[in-house]
Amino acid sequence: MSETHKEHPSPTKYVQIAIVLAILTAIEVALYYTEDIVGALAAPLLIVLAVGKFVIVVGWFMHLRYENSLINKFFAGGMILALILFAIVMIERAVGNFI
Amino acid sequence: MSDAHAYPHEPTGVETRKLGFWIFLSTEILFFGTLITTFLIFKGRDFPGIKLTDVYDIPFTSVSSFVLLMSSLTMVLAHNALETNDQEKTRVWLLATAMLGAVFLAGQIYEFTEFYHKGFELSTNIFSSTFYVLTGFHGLHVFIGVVLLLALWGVGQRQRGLSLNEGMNLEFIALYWHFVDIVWIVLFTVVYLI
Amino acid sequence: MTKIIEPKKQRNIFSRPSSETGIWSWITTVDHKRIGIMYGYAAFFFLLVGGLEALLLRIQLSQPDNNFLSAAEYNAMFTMHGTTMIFLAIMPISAAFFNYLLPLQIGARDVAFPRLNALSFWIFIAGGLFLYSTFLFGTAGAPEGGYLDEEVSRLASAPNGGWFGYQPNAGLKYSPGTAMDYWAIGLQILGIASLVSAFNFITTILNMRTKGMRLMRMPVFTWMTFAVSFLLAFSLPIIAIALFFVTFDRQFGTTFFLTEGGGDPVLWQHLFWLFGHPEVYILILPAFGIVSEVLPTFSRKPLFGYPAIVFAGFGIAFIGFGVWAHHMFASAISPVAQAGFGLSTMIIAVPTGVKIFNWLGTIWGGKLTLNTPMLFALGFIGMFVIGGLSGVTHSVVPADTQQTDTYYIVAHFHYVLFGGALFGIFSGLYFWFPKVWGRMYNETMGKIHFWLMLIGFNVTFGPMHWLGLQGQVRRTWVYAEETNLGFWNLIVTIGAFILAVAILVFMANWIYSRRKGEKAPFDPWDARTIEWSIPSPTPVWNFSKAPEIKSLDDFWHQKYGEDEDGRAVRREGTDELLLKLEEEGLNPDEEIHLPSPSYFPLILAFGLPFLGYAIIYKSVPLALVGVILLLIGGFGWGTEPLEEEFETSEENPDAKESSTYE
Amino acid sequence: MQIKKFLKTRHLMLCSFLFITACIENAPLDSLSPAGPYARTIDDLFWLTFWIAVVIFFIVQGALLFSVFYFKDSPDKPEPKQIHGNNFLEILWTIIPVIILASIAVPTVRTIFDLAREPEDALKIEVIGHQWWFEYKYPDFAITTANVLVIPEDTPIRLEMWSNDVLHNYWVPKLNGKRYLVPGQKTYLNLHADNAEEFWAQCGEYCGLSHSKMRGRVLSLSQSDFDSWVMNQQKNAANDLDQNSLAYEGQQVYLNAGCTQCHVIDGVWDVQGEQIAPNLTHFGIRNVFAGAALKNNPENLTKWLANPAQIKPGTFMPNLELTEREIEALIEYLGTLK
Ligand code: HEA
Ligand code: HEA
Ligand code: HEC
Ligand code: CUA
Ligand SMILES: [Cu+2]
Repeated sequence: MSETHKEHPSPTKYVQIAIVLAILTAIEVALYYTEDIVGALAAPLLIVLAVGKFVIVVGWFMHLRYENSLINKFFAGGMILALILFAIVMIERAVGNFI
Repeated sequence: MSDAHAYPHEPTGVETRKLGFWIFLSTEILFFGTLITTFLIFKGRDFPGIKLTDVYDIPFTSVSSFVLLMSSLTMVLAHNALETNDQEKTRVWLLATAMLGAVFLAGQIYEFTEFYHKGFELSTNIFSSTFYVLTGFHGLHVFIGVVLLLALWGVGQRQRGLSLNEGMNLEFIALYWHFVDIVWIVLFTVVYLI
Repeated sequence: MTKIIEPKKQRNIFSRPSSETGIWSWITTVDHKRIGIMYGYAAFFFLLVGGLEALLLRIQLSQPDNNFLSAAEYNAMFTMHGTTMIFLAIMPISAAFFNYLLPLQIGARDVAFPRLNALSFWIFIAGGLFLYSTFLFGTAGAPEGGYLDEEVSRLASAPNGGWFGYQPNAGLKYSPGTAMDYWAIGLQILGIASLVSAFNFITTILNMRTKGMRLMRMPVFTWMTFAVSFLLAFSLPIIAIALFFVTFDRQFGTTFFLTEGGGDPVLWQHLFWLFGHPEVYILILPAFGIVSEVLPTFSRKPLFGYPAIVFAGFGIAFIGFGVWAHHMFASAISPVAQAGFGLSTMIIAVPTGVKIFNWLGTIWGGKLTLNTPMLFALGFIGMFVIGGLSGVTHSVVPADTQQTDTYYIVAHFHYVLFGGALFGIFSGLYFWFPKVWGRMYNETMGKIHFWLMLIGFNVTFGPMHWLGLQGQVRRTWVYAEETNLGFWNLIVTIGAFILAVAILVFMANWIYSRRKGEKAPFDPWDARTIEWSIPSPTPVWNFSKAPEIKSLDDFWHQKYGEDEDGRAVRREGTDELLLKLEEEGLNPDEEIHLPSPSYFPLILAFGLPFLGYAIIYKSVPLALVGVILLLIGGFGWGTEPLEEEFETSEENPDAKESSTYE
Repeated sequence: MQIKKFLKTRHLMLCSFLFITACIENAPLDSLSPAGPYARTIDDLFWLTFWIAVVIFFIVQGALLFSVFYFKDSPDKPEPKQIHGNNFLEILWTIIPVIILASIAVPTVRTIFDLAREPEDALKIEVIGHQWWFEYKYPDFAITTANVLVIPEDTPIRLEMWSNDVLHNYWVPKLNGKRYLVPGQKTYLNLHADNAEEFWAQCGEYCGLSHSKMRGRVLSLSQSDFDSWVMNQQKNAANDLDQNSLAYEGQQVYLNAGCTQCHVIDGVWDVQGEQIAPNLTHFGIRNVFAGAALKNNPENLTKWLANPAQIKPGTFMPNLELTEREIEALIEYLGTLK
């Protein structure tokens, strides 16, 4: 079948991406230890970093960037659906039957 | 897909097996989503007894997270090598990936036993239960991944070598492996860091 | 008679199965049609079993304070009835239709992954047998510290927590013994089967369509298969994890859903219904698809508002994910959540209404042939609307707090499940009977079946509305004489037996017509979709030549044009066209490669129940057996080429001839 | 108001039709004969939806039957016009249902919040679900009782509910809808009875073997009757029985046969630890027992004491192998617990 996706990056590019990932991880761990200093910002920052790593791996290593939009739709669809449903469940369980 | 029979199709431009595999991965999101949701719901609650923060060892887990992250690199390099049909390199990177995965698993097993000895057991409290089921489910995925990688490596030893066009091939295992890695990216943050 | 090229003999751990007839050819088959047929028979068998359980329930309830069944038996019976009907009867019957028809409707030679298809069938069988083995090996009893007057009979040694297994009642403390473990693990296995088939159907629909079969030219049944597959793919993982938790709670002392250890019983309700509500649309959408094929055919008109029906189907599937908490209106949820879910539930009525009105638009002004499939399709509309409207009365939250857990709910869901899903399924069974068997069913018996069923159905489930509003609570083994519910309960029981007779008529018709029915022409209904453009029974290779699709309802447009009034006129040369199609269909002029049969799906599938037993009985040997079966299956599968390699005829001059199967 | 009246007459007609074919008497769990404001709002809402549904029902079934008879095939019928759809109609039958639903949605949402609000000056009562009976506590009066919930007429009641074991579901059809009793979490339900009357209650949620026999009664009394009931409940059970009476013998059986492990009789015996059985202090004035599965009379009590599990499979009350004489004495004693 016809593979219509664009050229994949080169090994050097991959190594560079990995280095970025490693740095992000280092920042995460650093954030954890400096939580007292960073304060309430730590949790959101950690989430942002995790999302960043997530996107990098999915986009480059899994080649989703280079993939047919159909696949993108499925994956994003699954993500969004899961996020919405589970957010509702979590909120509902957190407030109990009081609101 | 081999073009043994040229049965005409309405093309979507995506290879059939790859499509199926991505759909599988989309549903995996729901699997882990349910687990993470449960974990978060209970994380916010009061529960008696020992907590994860009493037993865990962030430097250790950071290192093993790093190992798993790097295995994604070796995986993608293996994939890249096969795209240029460099069998030798492919096998090396495959084996490296499997080894890194195994190191991660070993780390997790070590960590679990440590926790157990410190009294953080499966049924100690609701938090420990969710912790073990969540990370254990991920560990199972890693384990399956390692088995698949080794199997693939074994197949690669055969004369014909590996190919991107047939069989349960490297591309899918690579996708699977990266997926397992991104799940850990989320888990590491959600379970350990926050 | 035609030539089929033998696949190249592979060297493997097992020699590849090669028989083309007889039992082994069925067991190792990867042909979507045979798998569909097997799915159908197995599911129908479970329908009978579930119906038998319903009859026992009804006998017990035929009079107040009856003692026909013990409480333990009654509870096991309704749990198994609900579980069987939903997971072992309606879902797999729908899968039977998907399997058989999907490739035919999109002009494909098979599904995308034939062996995966066989796998999902065998996992379904393995799961069903596993669940039902509870009657042999399972145990159940009084809650910890409670007393029973008599021993628990075999009949009562089955899961007894209700089909949604609410926690903590279904936990180990309140449901001791192994029966509920059979339930949790059994559903887990069945879930895998459906999940696998969902991946398969989605990819099949996306990638195996024949030339010109654009998405908006696909038959509605195919569309509904597509929607159902998405529902399955995104809802089953949730229940799978929830069942994991249950198994852990019961086997390994965790407390996910048990308050004692800080768990949350309401979380189970959320997780179950997050799956459970999409599940009910999984049950109904195939029937929507079937009637969308039957109505236009017998009205001799195109489907009214095809795009509207398609989008409405996806609308239902999508909104269906956002209404789950309407099963929890009386549970511990907040008024805000009640209001939100009440509204989202009401919204579902809109796309469903669009479908109903479009079907009415289809028959309006048509030329209706009132034969059995058509009668069932029309009955479907009538009965489903009743169930749907009672559903809307549930969505009115305060009213639902009166109705919930009463027979009013039981009435609602039987109207949508039986009057909806099952009527649709019967319609489809008659409609495609000639295509599958090459013979016609008996029309008179079919009509008798329909009328008996319509009457029996309403006598059975109609009064349940009233019973529920009069206060009969569901899942009650006995009710008090003073509640004055005896009379209508007796009527309901009588209705259930009328239904049993109707089903016997159906079976008689089936068995008789299968053997002795008239030979069916390949297009007996003057139908619209391309599965009717090939011979009946369908040849193994489906299409001799990939058809090229030029429009929606392509086959019809090959046969008919329109005059200036917009009325259908048969094209000249249609008769010759049909003759040619039949001739071509039977004698493909090219060599056809079909995927070869395989043992491995079967082996892989039967590893799972062993793992299940291993968990229940904490037995390492059983676990080993399971793992070994999985490994053999998996490894064999992996080394057996995914896509068959064929030798060309030059290399294999004495290619064997084979014919279609019976 | 006009419309409401009209609806009510139709309701009556429908009911009478169905009653004639069934029984003339009313069903005690009937959810369609509200006896208090909460149940009445629900009832109004239900009939509103019901009649809308009936209209839609007739439209759809009418169109269906009409088509079947009118468009049925007959030999000389020409081929039909090939109509593929009509956008105007599509929009129409999307919009109209939306409007209809909106008209149901508004009162629905309003009623949800009305019903959830805690009424002012409500009498607070705690309801605790047990497998398979309901326990009631009146925190204001320090009363504990079971099976029969006694309330003053024409007074709003606020129930605070939870469960001791599995999920239960508290339902007094004539007073309000259902509400779950959940272990480890509280739920609330309002009741309000117009008149002094006895109502039936039933556990709605499947809760194990004897779910069907988990019933109850709600007794609404005039304010003065209620006050004297409260006074009586606050008293301990008499402990000065005539030593020669059968009742005294019964008390001795009670104290020695093992009943004291579980049951409390205020002034006679208290149970340490968790209370898992109904408080029997004023057993004699309750007209039903064992989760209202049985009427309180000697015959039924004999059956119960001889073998509780036969009446209620799975029950936590053991068969204490009592002799006939002991049972007789116990019944006599239980009868004195007024
Ligand atoms: C095939 C399965 C199926 C289908 C299709 C439906 C369809 C619907 N169901 Fe049902 N339902 C079940 C199967 C199904 N249900 C089952 C099995 C249960 C019980 C589970 C258990 O407890 O064991 C249940 C329970 C259930 C409940 C929970 C009740 C309770 O336990 O308290 C509710 C509550 O809102 C509900 C609502 C609805 C609604 C609003 C629809 C709607 O989709 C219906 C829409 C259809 C119409 C409305 C008719 C056609 C429309 C028109 C003609 C347009 C005009 C109409 C209007 C403007 C109103 N259902
Ligand atoms: C698609 C699903 C489906 C179908 C088709 C049915 C069909 C029937 N159901 Fe169903 N029912 C459910 C799904 C279904 N049910 C569910 C989900 C529940 C909830 C369970 C729970 O609460 O957990 C339920 C609960 C339920 C109850 C409530 C039990 C309770 O709450 O206490 C009752 C009571 O009357 C009932 C009755 C019936 C009857 C009489 C039929 C009849 O239509 C059956 C007709 C079929 C037959 C009569 C079979 C014919 C058999 C023969 C002819 C014998 C021949 C046999 C051999 C040759 C082997 N069902
Ligand atoms: C192990 C605990 C236990 C013991 C011992 C026990 N009971 Fe009970 N009893 C119960 C429970 C639990 C119930 C509630 C059962 C139900 O309704 O499902 C009950 C109910 C009753 C009731 C009905 C009360 C009501 O208002 O519904 C009576 C009367 C009764 N017991 C009398 C006795 C007598 C007399 C004895 C001793 C001979 C006794 N019980 C011993 C646990 C016990
Ligand atoms: Cu308590 Cu049912
Ligand atoms: Cu639902």
